[in-house]
Amino acid sequence: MALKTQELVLNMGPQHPSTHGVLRLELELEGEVVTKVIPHLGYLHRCFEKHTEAMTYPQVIPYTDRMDYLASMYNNFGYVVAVERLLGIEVPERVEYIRVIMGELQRIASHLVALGTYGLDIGAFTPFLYLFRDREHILNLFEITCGARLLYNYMWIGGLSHDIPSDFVRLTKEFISYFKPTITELNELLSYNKIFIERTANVGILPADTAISYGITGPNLRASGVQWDVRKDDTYSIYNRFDFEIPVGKGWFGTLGDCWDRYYVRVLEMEESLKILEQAIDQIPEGDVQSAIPKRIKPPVGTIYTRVENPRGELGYFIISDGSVNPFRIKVRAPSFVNLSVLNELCKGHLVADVVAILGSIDIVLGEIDR
Amino acid sequence: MREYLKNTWLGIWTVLVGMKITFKHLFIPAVTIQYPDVKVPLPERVRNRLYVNMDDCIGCDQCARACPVNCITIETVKGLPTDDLGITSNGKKKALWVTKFDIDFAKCCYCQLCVFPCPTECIYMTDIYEFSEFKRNDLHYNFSTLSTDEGEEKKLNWEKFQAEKEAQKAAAAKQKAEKPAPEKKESTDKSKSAGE
Amino acid sequence: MKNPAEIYDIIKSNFPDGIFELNTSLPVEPLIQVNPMKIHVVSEFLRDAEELKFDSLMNLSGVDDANGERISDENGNEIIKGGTLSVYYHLHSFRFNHKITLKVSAPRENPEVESVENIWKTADWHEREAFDLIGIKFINHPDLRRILMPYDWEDGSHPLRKDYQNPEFYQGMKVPY
Amino acid sequence: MFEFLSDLFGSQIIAAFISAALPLVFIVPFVIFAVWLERKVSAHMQDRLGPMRVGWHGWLQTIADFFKLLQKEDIVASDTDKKFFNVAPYIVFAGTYLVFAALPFSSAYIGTSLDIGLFYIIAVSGLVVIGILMAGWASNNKYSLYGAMRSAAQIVSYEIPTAIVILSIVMFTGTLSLSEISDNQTAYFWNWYIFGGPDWGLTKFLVLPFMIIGFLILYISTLAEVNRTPFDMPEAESELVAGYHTEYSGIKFSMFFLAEYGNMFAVSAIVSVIFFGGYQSPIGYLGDALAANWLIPFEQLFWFAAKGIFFVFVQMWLRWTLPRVRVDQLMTLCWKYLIPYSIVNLIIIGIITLI
Repeated sequence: MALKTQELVLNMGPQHPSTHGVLRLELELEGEVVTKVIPHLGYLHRCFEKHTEAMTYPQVIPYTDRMDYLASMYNNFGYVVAVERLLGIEVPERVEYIRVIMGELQRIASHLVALGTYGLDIGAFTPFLYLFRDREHILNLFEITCGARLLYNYMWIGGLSHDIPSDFVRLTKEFISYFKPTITELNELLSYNKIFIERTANVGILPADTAISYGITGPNLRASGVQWDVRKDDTYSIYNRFDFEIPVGKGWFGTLGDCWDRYYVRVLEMEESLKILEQAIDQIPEGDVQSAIPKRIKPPVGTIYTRVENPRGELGYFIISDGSVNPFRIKVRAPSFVNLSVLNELCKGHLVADVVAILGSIDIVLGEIDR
Repeated sequence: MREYLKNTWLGIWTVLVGMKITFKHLFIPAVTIQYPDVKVPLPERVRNRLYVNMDDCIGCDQCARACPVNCITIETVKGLPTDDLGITSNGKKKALWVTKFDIDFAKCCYCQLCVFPCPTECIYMTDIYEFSEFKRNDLHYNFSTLSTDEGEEKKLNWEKFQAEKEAQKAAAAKQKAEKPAPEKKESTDKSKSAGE
Repeated sequence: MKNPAEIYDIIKSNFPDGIFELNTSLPVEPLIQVNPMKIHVVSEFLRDAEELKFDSLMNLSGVDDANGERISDENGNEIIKGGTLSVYYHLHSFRFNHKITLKVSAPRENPEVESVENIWKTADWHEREAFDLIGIKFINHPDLRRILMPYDWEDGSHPLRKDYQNPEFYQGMKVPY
Repeated sequence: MFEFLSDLFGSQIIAAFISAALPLVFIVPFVIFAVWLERKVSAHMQDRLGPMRVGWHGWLQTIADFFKLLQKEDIVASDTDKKFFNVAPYIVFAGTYLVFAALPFSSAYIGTSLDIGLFYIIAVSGLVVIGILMAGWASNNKYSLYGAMRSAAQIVSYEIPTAIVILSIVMFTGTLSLSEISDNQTAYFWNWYIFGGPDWGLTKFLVLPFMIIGFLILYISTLAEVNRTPFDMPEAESELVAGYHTEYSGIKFSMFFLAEYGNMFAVSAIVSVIFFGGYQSPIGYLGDALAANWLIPFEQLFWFAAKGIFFVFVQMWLRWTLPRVRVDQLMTLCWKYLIPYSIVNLIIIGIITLI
């Protein structure tokens, strides 16, 4: 009698320690080898796009905070850049500098969570807490500036909600000098650990052409060797004034575009962000941060698609204005939403444990996927 | 074979390096605190529970319109000309009874959008963040200094006043049609007495 | 690097029969209007043409234009009859670093648009989202299911339409509870 | 011990019960201490404070948690295989407990002084697998099943390098009895087998590096046998939720916990007996110096516990430092690295023993 075999379907999530939120992955398995991954989304759908239809333009900003809650500052940034372009207003220099500083601090904070939780997915608990400790310093900086630690509503159309406090510059410099050695420590503790390399190198390889076809952006695309960064190549705000590199994956310990590359590109990106910060913090000009805020925000009829380099990739806002105070339609191109769609491609033929490693290396935030 | 030995060596060496780091951290003072006993001092701009200073509120409804989640409900009744509503701290005379000023903190998203448009700076964020409740309804705060009965009373007063005014107007119009000049003085006297 | 007018000329010379029109009157962004039944051919051309090479689809958004006639149905709810639903495609070329926006419009009553899923894989989930929220049917899409809303959400009910009515019940539960 | 008690009470049954219950007197306080230690070690390594409220620096926290677990609802899902589900935690614990019977806590106390102590321990510690498999299967949960299957593969594989290293020691010492091995390494730390054993001569220096290699292999493979990070495949939190004990709650869950920590001590004790002189003091006995012979067994108990706890601490230290290996790498490590190394080590030690 022949033994009957059957494919095993394993539901990972929505309640699972390492799906980074309420994501359900339906895994089809043969033994422990994955043959297919079907992601099921929508457990965190909060109707962002429907809500915006009833809001005025400034009222949308608190809602953008809640999409990618680990990079709220950058969501604000993208939205205000889009609306300012639609309105055709120039913002003061000081505002631009403060926005860049906040944006880069947010990028570091977001990458710290990404790297920390990635370590956690692989099973290393301690780096996670070290990185969260460092993230607290950034959140403190945000808190003294705008009073909130997670959902800032800081960048306004044409300006900022608050000017930076008097000791912000000093504290940021202190943070930069404090933070540099901790990157080295992270590398020694986690990045170059043999077990960690074994777990992540040669796993979940994403070739560049697949990445482009799937629209992967951000660190994930750069880890595949494509030197593309919206900050440099489709510049916005004042990013063209700063001197920084775009780190790309080189296949250090395995193949180009594997999980280790995706992880390490983020580490390098934090260093580049520090470079931008060091340049920007010395050059903040004086000025009023609210002088350019329009009294009544009523953009002309038109459409605009603007993208910014969110820590997770290319964050695009597509805004259609019908000339009223409420946006007609706002569609968000959330980087995590697009990046997640490649999961099935990456996971085929790997083990269940690798699914966790791959999912962690893509670095998704469910708030943004489901919006 | 070389690869094999290298792997073995790297496996042991990187583990030892990691162990060195964690061991070092055993003797570094902790960064966490014992929360309810020790509290972090909050910065000046901190955004927590809203507070409304009703002495200054003129009931202009701007905060409620700025709110993206509609958590502020304001109802106002016009004060009678004779009522003394007091003046705000920046010297404006108040004209409305704020019969209802409710903030639902279960809805509030602490975005601070309501704070900026306020002309008298009477709504602001405080540093109180420990206000959790067992029931959702308990998060519904009433800021109005008037009780519901008083509010009803003010409303009735206003309606009465309005009705009388209408009546007077009608009467005045009638009288005007009949004999215009001398009655005017009388009617203003009447409205005053009605107000009292 | 080519500007939208040049790109438009190239498309126009290659597809003389489609309904194309370049709209530059809108501020900020010029649009190229394309026939919804031709979009996949045009897209393939845009991706493969040597001088264009639009290898990346940045964004795909479904939009309810709400340009029809607003009437009341038997329950007194306002619904929209006629008009169009649109899909916007934002394309970008990594090689030449130029961008273009395409727009297709389909009639509201039968919103059918050719899928571009086999040209850019990004379109897969974006088209599912447009189907889910706006109700645009993408022909030849391999897996057109709802993506953000529950799979058992009422058929033909697409929340991002401007005349969307909240359901009273979901699975026997009153909404909002 | 059993003989002493049966003489004391005149009844073998009572003596058997008492001597069987004695390890429990050690295990329960040890687990309470070890859980607290684990929390504090992990907390301080991560710049945290850890439990601080119950007692001084939270030392009573484990007891508070134990009472909490006692009060918890004992959830048994409807589709579980009730009998096996209920009995599995106790089998796992029994497997651990049996090991304690052969551990020489001091020269005066050893549960049963077996001549084949090492053999017995290897045999008995395999019993844990049955319990884990039973738990995984009976839970009727895919994650539990995966955890259990991984665990079975892991423990069975890692018994091989363990056995080979122990074999090389047995060859070197010529005995299987744990108490005899301990006795051989009398006082002073240079007599420990990790430093080449008590006999002075060329052999001692020749064998020393291979003893260190043997120790590393034994330590790594026993670490895998007790399912601790980096080898905690069966309960790999980020993949399998909680592995074979996903479905357990309350007191049954605490049974697994008890078994895990008991096991940690057991393997640490074996390592210390084989390589680090077991209950022998590294610096001589106070009892000898004071001419108080009765003091010696207590000192020995202290040293035994101290060495065991030290190795338990190292296990914790590793756990809070390292990421987790993947299930196939776990097997690679065992079959491609540890076993070849241990066999070469065995051959070399064998040759050295001959000359």
